Amino acid sequence: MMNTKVIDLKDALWLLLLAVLALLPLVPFVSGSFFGMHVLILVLLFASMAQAWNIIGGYCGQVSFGHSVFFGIGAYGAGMAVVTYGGLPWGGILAGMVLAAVVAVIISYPCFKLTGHYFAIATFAIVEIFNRAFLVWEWVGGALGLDYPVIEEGLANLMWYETKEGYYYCALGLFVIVFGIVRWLESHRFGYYMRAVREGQETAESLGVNSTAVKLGAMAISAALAALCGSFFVQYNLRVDPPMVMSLDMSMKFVLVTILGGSGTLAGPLLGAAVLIPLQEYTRAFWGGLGGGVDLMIFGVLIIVIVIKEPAGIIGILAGIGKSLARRGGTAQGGA
Amino acid sequence: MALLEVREVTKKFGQLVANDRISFSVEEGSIVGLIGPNGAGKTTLFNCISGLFKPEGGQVVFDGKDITGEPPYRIARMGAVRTFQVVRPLKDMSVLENVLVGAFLRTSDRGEALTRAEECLRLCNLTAYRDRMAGDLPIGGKKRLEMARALATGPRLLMLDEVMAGLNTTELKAALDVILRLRDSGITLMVVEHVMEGIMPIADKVVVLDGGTKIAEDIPARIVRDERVIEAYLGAKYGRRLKNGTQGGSRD
Amino acid sequence: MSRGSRSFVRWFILAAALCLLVSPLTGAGPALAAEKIIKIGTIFPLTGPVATAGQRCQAAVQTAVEIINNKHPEIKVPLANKEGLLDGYKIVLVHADSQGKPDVGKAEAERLLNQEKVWALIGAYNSSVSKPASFVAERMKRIFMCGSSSSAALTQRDMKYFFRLAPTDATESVDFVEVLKWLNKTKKAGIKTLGVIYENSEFGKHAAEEAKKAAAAGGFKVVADVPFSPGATNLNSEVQTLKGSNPDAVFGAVLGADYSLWVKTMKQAKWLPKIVINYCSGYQDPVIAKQLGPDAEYFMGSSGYSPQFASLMPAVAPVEKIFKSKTGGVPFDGNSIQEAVAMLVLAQAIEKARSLDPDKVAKTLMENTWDSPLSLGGKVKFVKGGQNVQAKSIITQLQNGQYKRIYPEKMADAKIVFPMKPWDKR
Amino acid sequence: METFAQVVLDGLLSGMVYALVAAGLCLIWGVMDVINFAHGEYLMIAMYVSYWLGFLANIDPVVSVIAAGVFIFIIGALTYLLIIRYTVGKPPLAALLATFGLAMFLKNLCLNRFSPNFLILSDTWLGGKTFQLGGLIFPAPQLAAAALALIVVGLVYLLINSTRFGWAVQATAMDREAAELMGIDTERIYILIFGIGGACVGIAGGIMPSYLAVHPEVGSLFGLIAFVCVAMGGFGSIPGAFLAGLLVGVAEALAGFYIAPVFKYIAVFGLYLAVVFLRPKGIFGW
Repeated sequence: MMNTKVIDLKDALWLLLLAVLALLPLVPFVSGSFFGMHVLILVLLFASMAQAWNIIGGYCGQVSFGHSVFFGIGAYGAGMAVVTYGGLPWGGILAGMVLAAVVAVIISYPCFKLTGHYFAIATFAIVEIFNRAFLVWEWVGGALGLDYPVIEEGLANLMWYETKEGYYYCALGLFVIVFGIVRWLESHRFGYYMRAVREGQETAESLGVNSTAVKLGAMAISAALAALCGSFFVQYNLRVDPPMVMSLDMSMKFVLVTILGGSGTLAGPLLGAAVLIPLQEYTRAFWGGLGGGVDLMIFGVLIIVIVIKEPAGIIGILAGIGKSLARRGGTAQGGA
Repeated sequence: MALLEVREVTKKFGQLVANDRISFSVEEGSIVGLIGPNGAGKTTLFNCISGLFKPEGGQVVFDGKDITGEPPYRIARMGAVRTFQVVRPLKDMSVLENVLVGAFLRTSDRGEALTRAEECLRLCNLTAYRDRMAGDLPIGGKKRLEMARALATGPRLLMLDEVMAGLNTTELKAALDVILRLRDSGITLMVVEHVMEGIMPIADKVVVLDGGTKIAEDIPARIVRDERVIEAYLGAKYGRRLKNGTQGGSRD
Repeated sequence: MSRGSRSFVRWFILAAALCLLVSPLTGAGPALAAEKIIKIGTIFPLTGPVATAGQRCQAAVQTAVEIINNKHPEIKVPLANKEGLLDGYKIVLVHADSQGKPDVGKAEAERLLNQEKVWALIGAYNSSVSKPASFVAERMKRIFMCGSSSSAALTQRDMKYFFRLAPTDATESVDFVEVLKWLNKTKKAGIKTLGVIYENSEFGKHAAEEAKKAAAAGGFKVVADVPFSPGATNLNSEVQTLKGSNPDAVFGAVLGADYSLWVKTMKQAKWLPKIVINYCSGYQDPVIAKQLGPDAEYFMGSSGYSPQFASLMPAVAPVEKIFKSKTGGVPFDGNSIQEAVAMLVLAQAIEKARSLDPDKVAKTLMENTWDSPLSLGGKVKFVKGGQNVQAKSIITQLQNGQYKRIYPEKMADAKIVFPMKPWDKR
Repeated sequence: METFAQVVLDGLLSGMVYALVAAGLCLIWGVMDVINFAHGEYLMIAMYVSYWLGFLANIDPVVSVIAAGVFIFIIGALTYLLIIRYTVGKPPLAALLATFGLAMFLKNLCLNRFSPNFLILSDTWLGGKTFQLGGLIFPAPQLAAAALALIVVGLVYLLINSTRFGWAVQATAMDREAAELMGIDTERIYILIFGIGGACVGIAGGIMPSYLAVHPEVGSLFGLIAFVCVAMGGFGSIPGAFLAGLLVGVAEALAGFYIAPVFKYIAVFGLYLAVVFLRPKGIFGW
């Protein structure tokens, strides 16, 4: 009865948010603040990364700590297209996405036989293997990494030196693509199948769901989108080496942002990124220079607090506040 | 022609033989009861048919095709769908969404699936719970959800695993009604029950398992008199006493 | 109570999130330009695996700034004897932590330049961080002073605003090979084969490549090429591999904790080559050398500075005193002192250019030869690309816990112990 | 041939150390189904304890292991009381993520308090000493660590398998509610298990300053390898973790010597994948 209407309202809110985000750089005190733009770009990038992870980790329930591998493959795709072959990044981005999806399917197939912590640790191991293999693989630049040459800036080369607006709109485009895909998946058969597999694999199978195919499909989409984010990351930083992109640290960020925001929900990754990334950047800006690791200590404690106090993530906090407001409103009315 | 044929199916767990060369058939459009005391191997057999277990020997033939060892989802897609004795709701999804998962088997269109799901909810008296989280349903609701979900896949053979256990008389009657209605709409049913009362009035045929072997296969009326069945259910001593009792006539 | 505390946490987190979200929008506002200050940004790895080196580099820059801003008649370094620059300008440092990560270093460079409005940057220790960070500065036409990053590639980029003080691994490698030739000639050392052990990172890899190039040019055969993963739990197979091919000489690019593990593992394996020469690395760290004690003896390495150079560089001692007060007594090493030099030379250039126009200062930096009592050669001279061609290092050997100068001969204060004393004869 | 034997010996010895580090993790995992991401940081803190005792009070690491064990026992128990307790009943990842935050906190706390300097104890009893047997060289610190590994792993195994406390632990591990019905104070069991798990790694960390430099990052890789050992050995199986530790050590040594040193850890992690792909629950898993 209400179903379609509710979705419309939700989507309208999303569109409104996007419109605000799209207009943000036009406001002078935002575009004037270079660092502010940087933080906004990172928020959009990490929201997209988390959302990509959310497909397999949140909706499909397979908690992978291996996404930095796909992220890295995407980064190397773009990086090698520009640095090694001296071309435009676009072909590399596409190749990176396809390759990431293929690699994801190949390594996930045996991994999906593992459950719980065995799966998690297997994905740790895969990250370490890729990290170390890329460090010695001369073709991809090995430990030296790839440094971008100075070339013409602009959309064709997907890089800008002096301004952040170009990157910002690209990040926004990335965000729209990734969130759009997840939004579409969520309301279609595949989305329901993913959640069914998460909630009960045998049950889903009994209803005709090929759970292996669903998981592999979700992993492939997730990996391809992670690779897309990776290629943006390398275009943004103009350098790539294995510790930058293929590390457990990077993998943990995929998971943390999603889980702290609220996994398995469309808004969770954005919320997570909108809180964690500014926190990370600003604590570093305020305290990082002292050299005491104070920023990272605060960050660590914050993770602990959120995880044990609010397992549903920030979206849970918002829902709680909404509820308590409603309750308060209710009692107020009752009193009157 | 039989819709489902079970031929000499054998399933072992280590030394334990859970199903020993069991054979029977389920005719199209009929209701077949599969009964037996606890540990008789009913659910194991169910799992063998629905693909959850791979039997060590024998064959399962559905609609003329050998489906032994096929994965569960493929068997479900062919039209043989089962429910679980221990209910398995997809907890963090709403009741409607649970049923939608089933409904998506025959269509990828959301609107069509929605219509079908609503229909199944209505059939199983779940419309009121539609937007509740499946994990929050009372146990009776969860049992009905199992059925609604299976039904939404548009099965030809619906295999129900103890859906009537624990229901009170009114609920039982409603459940039986639903089953009969399903049969009338052309669905073949295979119903596993631990208690006989539920299934006897509506079954066309009853298969009785005990200790992993089939001990009887007949129409309900004859099954209730079958000595081996009575023995299996009440134990050898009671079975003998019961037999003596009937022979002795007016002893008490 | 639990509900109360829970909802408090909720509100707290939400409020914090809102503050942080809003703060980039409002921005820091225009910097107050009332006082006569020159803001200089530093970027070093203050946390993470190479934090030790990063924190010492940061302290070195602070030391230099203290000398520049205040009157220190006891210090014989340009600008020490007056307060500030350009008639009253003082330098204010803004520090940033790169965590040793290129992406973080780049973002911090942008933040310092755009948000903190620093006038120039100093950093970034890791070559892999210096690259993108200096690139940001170059595009914004800001000067980037690089003290200690050693990758030769940095100064092959033709940048206009980039200046590097330290010798590159390329020149160091050539020096090392010279030492081997010198030994062959003067001591009939008979060194023919070479092993290279290096951490598999940008730093180690570069050093090893230059080493192999130099070895080939010098007619030495590289028989063992041993990269390893930094932060290893043990170095057994690395040492076994070296032992297995038994080279006459070993060049090492091994940092920090790995260096002490490497030395100890060689001792356990009862193996030593005739000679070991290290790139600026764990060998140079006076703390590690002290803690390793006798085990560290007879290893060699190149160094732009060590406390035993005092007789060559008398100006260092009073500066080092300030530095030690910031590091809890740790003296300068070859890396950190270069960062102090970077700061001092930059200040001298500002003074000489009489201007805060980065173009003018960069031009001045490039055109002049600078007095630098803290540098081994006493001079600093940049050439196209920003390399300091006066960068010198001395090959030292640890003898009795002292870094003794061995090569070049005219700067030597001790004779080389060659070959290294085997473990069982110590 | 002699080289081969030496390489295998080195591998076995470092494998014993891995086993010792992994034993504590294994115990915690087996009983509580929690992966403690801060395990490597426990190791690091234990090394600091041992280092400072050696530096300030001139106590040798061989003695300090006891203090380090006790200290990390307390830290472990505190971790349970302050963090893990609140993750029970939450998604399985909660504990892992919370301990990730803890690891980050501890690492940077040590950086803040003790500076990032590499700290090395000179003149320890064992440091640099070796025994020679046949052509083989046995380094004393690793030998001591291996002996400790055997003792500690043996004791823990006995504790779990043949004491009343162990029986209660096993009951708790199998079914917490049932154990409580039997009158077992499972909360206490959890605290003690976290403490004992911590003590194991504390002892490992206590001996290590004999041959390893101490710094805030030292634990990370050990922690990761401990995860691999535990998962390779199989859910909560202490003999499994021990065997896996040895396998990891030997694989690392062989790959490092016969392929290339940079392939050491690739071989370790590859071995783990190979094992779990063949036996998804690990060597001794069920």
